[in-house]
Amino acid sequence: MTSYRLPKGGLIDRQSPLSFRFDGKALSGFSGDSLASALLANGQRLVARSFKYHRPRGILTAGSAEPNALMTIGSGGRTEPNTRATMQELYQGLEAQSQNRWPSLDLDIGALNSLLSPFLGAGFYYKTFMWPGALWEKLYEPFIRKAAGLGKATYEADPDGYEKSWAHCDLLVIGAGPAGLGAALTAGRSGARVIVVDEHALAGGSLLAETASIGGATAAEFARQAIAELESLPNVEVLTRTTAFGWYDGNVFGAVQRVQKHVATPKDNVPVERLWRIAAKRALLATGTEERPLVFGGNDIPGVMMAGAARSYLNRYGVAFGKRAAVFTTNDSGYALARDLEGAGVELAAIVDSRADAAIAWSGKARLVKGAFVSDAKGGKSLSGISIWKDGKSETLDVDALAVSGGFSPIIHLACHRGGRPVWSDTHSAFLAPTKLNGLSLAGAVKATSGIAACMADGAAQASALLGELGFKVEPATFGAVEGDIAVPAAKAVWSIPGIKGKAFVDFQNDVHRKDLGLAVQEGYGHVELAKRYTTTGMATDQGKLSNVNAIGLLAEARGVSPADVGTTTFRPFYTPVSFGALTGAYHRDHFQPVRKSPLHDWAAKNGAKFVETGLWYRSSWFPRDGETSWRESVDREVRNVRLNAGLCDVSMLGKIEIVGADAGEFLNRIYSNGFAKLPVGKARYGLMLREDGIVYDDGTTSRIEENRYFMTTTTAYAAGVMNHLEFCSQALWPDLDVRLSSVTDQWAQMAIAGPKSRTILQAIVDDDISNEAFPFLAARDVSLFSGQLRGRLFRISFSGELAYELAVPAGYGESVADALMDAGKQHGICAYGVEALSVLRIEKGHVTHNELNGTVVPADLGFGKMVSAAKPDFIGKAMVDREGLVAEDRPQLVGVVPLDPAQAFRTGSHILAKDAAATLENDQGYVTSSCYSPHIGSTIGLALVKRGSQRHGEDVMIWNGLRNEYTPGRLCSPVFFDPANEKLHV
Amino acid sequence: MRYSALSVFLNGLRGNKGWGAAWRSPQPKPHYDVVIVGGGGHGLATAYYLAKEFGITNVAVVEKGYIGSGNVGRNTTIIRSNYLLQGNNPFYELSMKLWEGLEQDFNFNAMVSQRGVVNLYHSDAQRDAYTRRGNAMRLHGVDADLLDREQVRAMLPFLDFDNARFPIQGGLMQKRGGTVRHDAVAWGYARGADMRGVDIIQDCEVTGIRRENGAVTGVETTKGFIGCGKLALAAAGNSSRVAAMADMKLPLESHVLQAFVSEGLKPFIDCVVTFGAGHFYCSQSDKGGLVFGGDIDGYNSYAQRGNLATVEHVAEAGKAMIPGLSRVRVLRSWGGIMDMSMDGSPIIDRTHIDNLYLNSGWCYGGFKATPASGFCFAHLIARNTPQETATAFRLDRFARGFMLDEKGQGAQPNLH
Amino acid sequence: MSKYRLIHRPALSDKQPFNASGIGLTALPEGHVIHVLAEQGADPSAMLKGLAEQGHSVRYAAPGQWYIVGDEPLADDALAALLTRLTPHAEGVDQSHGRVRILARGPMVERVLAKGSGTDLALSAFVVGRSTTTLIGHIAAHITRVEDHAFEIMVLRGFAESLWDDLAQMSAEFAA
Amino acid sequence: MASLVSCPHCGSRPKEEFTVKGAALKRPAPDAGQERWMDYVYLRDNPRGAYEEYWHHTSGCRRWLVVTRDTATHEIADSRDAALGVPETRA
Repeated sequence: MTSYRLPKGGLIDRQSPLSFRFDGKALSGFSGDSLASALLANGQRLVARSFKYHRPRGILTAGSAEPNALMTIGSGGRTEPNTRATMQELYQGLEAQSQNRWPSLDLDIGALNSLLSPFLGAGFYYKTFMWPGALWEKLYEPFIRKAAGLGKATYEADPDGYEKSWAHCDLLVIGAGPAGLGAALTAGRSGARVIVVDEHALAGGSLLAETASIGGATAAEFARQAIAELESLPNVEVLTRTTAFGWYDGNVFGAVQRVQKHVATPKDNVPVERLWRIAAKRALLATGTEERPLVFGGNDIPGVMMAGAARSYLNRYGVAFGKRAAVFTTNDSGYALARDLEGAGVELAAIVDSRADAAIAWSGKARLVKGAFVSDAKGGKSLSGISIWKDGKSETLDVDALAVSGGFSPIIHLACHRGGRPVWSDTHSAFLAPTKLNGLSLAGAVKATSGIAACMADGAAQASALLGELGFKVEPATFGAVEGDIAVPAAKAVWSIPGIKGKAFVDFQNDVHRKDLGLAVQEGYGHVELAKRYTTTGMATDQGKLSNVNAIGLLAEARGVSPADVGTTTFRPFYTPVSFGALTGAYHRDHFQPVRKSPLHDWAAKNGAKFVETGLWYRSSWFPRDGETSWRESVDREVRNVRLNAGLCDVSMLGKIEIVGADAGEFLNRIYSNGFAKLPVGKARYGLMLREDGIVYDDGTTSRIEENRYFMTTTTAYAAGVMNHLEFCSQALWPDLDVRLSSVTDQWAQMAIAGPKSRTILQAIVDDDISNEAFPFLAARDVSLFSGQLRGRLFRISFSGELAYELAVPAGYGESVADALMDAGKQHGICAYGVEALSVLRIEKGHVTHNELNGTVVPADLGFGKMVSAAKPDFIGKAMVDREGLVAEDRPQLVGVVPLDPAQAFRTGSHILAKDAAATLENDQGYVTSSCYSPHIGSTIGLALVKRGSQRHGEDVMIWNGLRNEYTPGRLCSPVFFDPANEKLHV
Repeated sequence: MRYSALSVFLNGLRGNKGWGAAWRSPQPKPHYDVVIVGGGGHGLATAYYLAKEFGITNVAVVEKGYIGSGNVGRNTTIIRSNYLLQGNNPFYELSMKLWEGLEQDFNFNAMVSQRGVVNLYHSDAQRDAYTRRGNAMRLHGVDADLLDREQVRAMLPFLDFDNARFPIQGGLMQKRGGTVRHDAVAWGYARGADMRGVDIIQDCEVTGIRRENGAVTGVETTKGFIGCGKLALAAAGNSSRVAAMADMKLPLESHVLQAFVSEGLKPFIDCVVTFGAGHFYCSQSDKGGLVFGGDIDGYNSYAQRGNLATVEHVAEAGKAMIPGLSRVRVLRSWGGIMDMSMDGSPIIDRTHIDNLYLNSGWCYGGFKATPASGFCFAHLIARNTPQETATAFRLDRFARGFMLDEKGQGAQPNLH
Repeated sequence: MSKYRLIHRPALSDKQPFNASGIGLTALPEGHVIHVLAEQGADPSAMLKGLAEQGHSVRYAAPGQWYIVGDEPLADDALAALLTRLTPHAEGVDQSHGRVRILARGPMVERVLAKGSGTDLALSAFVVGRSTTTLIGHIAAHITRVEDHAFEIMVLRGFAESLWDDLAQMSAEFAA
Repeated sequence: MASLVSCPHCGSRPKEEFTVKGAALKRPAPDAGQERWMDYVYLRDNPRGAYEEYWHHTSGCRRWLVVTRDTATHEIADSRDAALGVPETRA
């Protein structure tokens, strides 16, 4: 393999050779190379296979629009499919693999598809593979899926870190080419907060591929100095390797910085990628242009390259894209390449200019053919020659490299992300950005300005104007004279090229060719959006950066209209694809969501708790003891022990809200459906909160601690929602009420102490008298603990149906207090119990939770009809709770359910059927909302919502779990299985 | 021309010059028996079934853009019938059955792929809710399987079973669920309707609804007045705006739902999986892109685009579910405008205005409902009585208190 | 149970201070945090100013709301006295155990916090003494700029460890 | 602008600090009648254009706001504390 590296030139460090592998082959390049430039330097022209026909493909561009040269980089958890070789910086030891070929890139069986191409035209699959229907999933689809796709992703977890960051600035400059640098220097010198992003490793944009000079320095040197100045300014941040991928509402830009994608071994305390959200007061789009390919036969053969890319490889990387080249251009830019190629000593056979009247002077050696077209390129895996068509005659020319320029499409992507539509310009043969962009301006080539000096000046002027809007006074920066630049005046686009024989590709990656677009129009899919969807043009990983405008031009010709009438498909984020890793940042694996820890977490842990995720909390689920072999065994023991002796359960996760203010009582009266106006100080009351539609929202107890101070508890699940709701009611609905709210969930460690011996145990640490007389059921007061060492809040409330209390103590002392209670309770047989036992105890007592309060029940469904106050003039939910459907006869109502055979268990989620009814939807009577094994009853018991349930106690039913084929004959009963007379509560 | 392997072969031999237009581009006639507003999946399906099943062919579908430019062309292509409530479940199962025979029925390969849908659960409460739902499905003869952790692991070993913040406990699977090539659904219905005489009129925006003596007599459009016997609105996303032309206010809000596709990959994930501990669901298109989505952005919107916070939220959930996604790149995001109804269920009903029929409120479940929605709406238009599986989708259910609230979120449409 | 020795267990007792050239993280002593809630329309500014002059740190929380914070725990009587001083303009709610404070200090502190918060924390936009509540990653926290390069971060106790871990992660690159 | 919401108390903040509730409507009097309540709870103007809606600065000052936002462009024209009230809804 011959080297294409030129003996000198380029911005590479020839003192730093790097070795790398492509498909296992050892190759070498230099520091400063992209993977693409290194491959080209090594003469590796065939780098990929296309999607559908598996055609040999080479490197087409030198940037992020690359449709062909996609490779898989890395291995293991760092495997990265579909990486653009043009954007990947070379590093020592880089491993790249080609994709979508079998058995090898060179010999790819899939290329046989090319032979079938007459039958594989656009949308062919919509017309066949339909018979027999069952074969789609079994035969056709697996085959198609296997053949489709590009690289292979890994299932392994990524070992590297990611993070996100916000940034704020007065001016964001996107793109550090001539216009961007002009703007950044102007803005930087003003003292404004400036951020400059550029997607390449080296800022400078097109200047890096230039041979022109600016103020006597090479363009690249000018860029280097400009960046050095910007980096020295404290008010400027330059982010290279950073792609602004989206423009969002509020002038927020999404950008991704490839922090360590260019190193062999990333440092583990630094992310490999960082996602930026940049809130910019003003932004300037200086993204330049994308050069358009030309649609001629064989335009995809390796060796055909965009002219600007060829120039970039030549001048920036010191690599010749061929040994004997030709240039095919529709505009003056091809001449800059031609001049540079000859200057670098690369043989240039011809310049083919589509314009018969091209005015540019050419003084080089190469032959200039005006008014001509390259109609076909020839060769298989590498270009061998071209056909030049002129005035109906064809000649062939042997070349191994062809540079093409079909004009320029401004990179207006971001400017269109917020709904603006591009505007076709006949003058520029291009779509320009929408106007009236709020907060975003454009500068330089992206708005069809041509020439280095003009772009720099435009950038400077735009920056000055934008900062002027923000009150900064700054003159546009000025720059030294530019010499040797070839400005490119607008030229007429060429869509259809005459004389084509081979396949002429529009979308390279998706193998959409000229005729596919014609077929789309013929079949009625001529609308640009339909053509895209039908042919897949523009849907590849480059999102049509190279193909879309050509597709539109060809559609326009086929339909006989202007590209303006065809319009574009919608530009949407992302400008270039963004990894899940970057979008995820550090919030992955067990850091996906934060952990919320109870103040009694460590207490539970040292008592052997098994934990369960409950929202963001970890709750203690049960506390296994030595010798217990199943969770059920532990839970049964805990339940029995609570009913026999006492138990302590962490209930700190309940939402707790302190409500103060002169109108707090009135407020509560409007929040709850039941009355709260007469709640005395020192008492707790169970309350039911409805939504405005009359459905039960949440429940809990609220205690009156002082005259105008209440302490509300909510369920764990709805704690945050209830707080938001209360704030809504107090701020938006009734701002006239004096109500002030403070969430005290985290202030208190709260423990339930339940069981017949709970009072005795508590009295050991509580200084106040808590006898039944002094502290009756529903008493709620601040108490003194440990001989005055601590204040706590004690509530005599019971979820279990036993004599029970909830004690709240300042969180930092929670563990110590729980230890003291366990210690004091030891002689009385206290045990720690978890939410599983808590759940059994409450089901036995028929208490509801969000299993029952599932967002579809009204109070009456739960037997709480009396808790809907008729007397109160207003409360949330009052107006809607009486609607026909909410008071209907056959509404599901809360019942208990037991198996007829105590040895038979059933599960939550089972449905209730009438005794001998078939399992059909029509016969569905309801469903089990909660179930458990009840040590008290000696069988599984359940709560259920059953049609007319309250009238059906005693009815035999079938408890049906079709998912497990379980049929459990059962009986409906009262939902209260334990102490229906509530005697235990009052002892 | 009938599509078949043979026709593909024969046309291929002739350079594909013989294919005709899939549908005509007619100018509107002055009057139709039925005018359907909205050339999306539901509108086109309605036209197709009106013509095919109910013999009503003097029908126009008017579409303000190109056909399929609404949500049928911007969703995550999932079909399933795993619904809980009696008012919903038979309807979605009807839809599933129609999907199962659709391609042969309308002679267009929409790539209906019953590759299975798995909803993961991560807690006992979720398992219990899926048990209830799976049983409700089974009661109606819908396939449902409750998988435990090991069964899910055997199927989808690449999910995070080792380091997850919310460990996967199992999943509810509907094997008959899957995906469909979404655009092809619009095209197949359009072609099928057109073949039966329906006029599909693109680039024709409705600007007003004309009424005489209270009854609808036609629509003003950018292509002039079009008279009709019955006017059928199937403009989900914009239902409120169209209904406002008849002075109706609906129990709907329009919200944006984003969806995403990754770069093309070799087969990575075979079924549809939904995460139970965050907003993420994912499948892989036949072309190789991972198609995924999450929750709506949460605010009323008519802009077909969303914001980055939601994108990140979805990606976080995605990587939490499948750690291997980390280095997979997301190619494109887009947004669809959803008719979010006040209880999360749709409306297929007559209105209090004579000759005006309403199909709306699909939230983000409209794609899977396309065939049944079209069928039931056609039934309603043709017979003036609701099809038996769609009797609960009444407009007055809110006033009367018969909400169809699968999630129990109440009148808070951004939570459905 | 007079002899029982109550032990106070700080939420971040397991976390070692994070010290690096660019940023340091320190768990502040769990002293006192009083949530002050003013009556609507009342202007307690004079009272708050008085408290500040007596050495209390007063942090703005929200319209009509402040936090009074300090490193020393308040005994019951001192707390009662303080709460009384707030009246009649305002009520106080003791959050001394419900909120945990972390001090983040160092030249990179803005950069670290920007990894979590969308609030513009540039010194010019967020001056010393200013407070706000903002999301840091997925966790809401109340932040106060206490010096040019130092922020006090106050968070719900239950999230304190998680937030600490997040902050340590965000700081990691400045540790080298 | 729904990537940043400007809070009258805290300034410009990312959307994720907020919870959006939807249309800012005046709550009817308790005896306003079923139709009025139906309108309040279920029916929405749902306009394309300017819209008044409730946002809660949940991870900030925890105030409820009335935000005037355009549903087509997402531009926010105004935001104010909800305690200042909302206009009477159209019947």
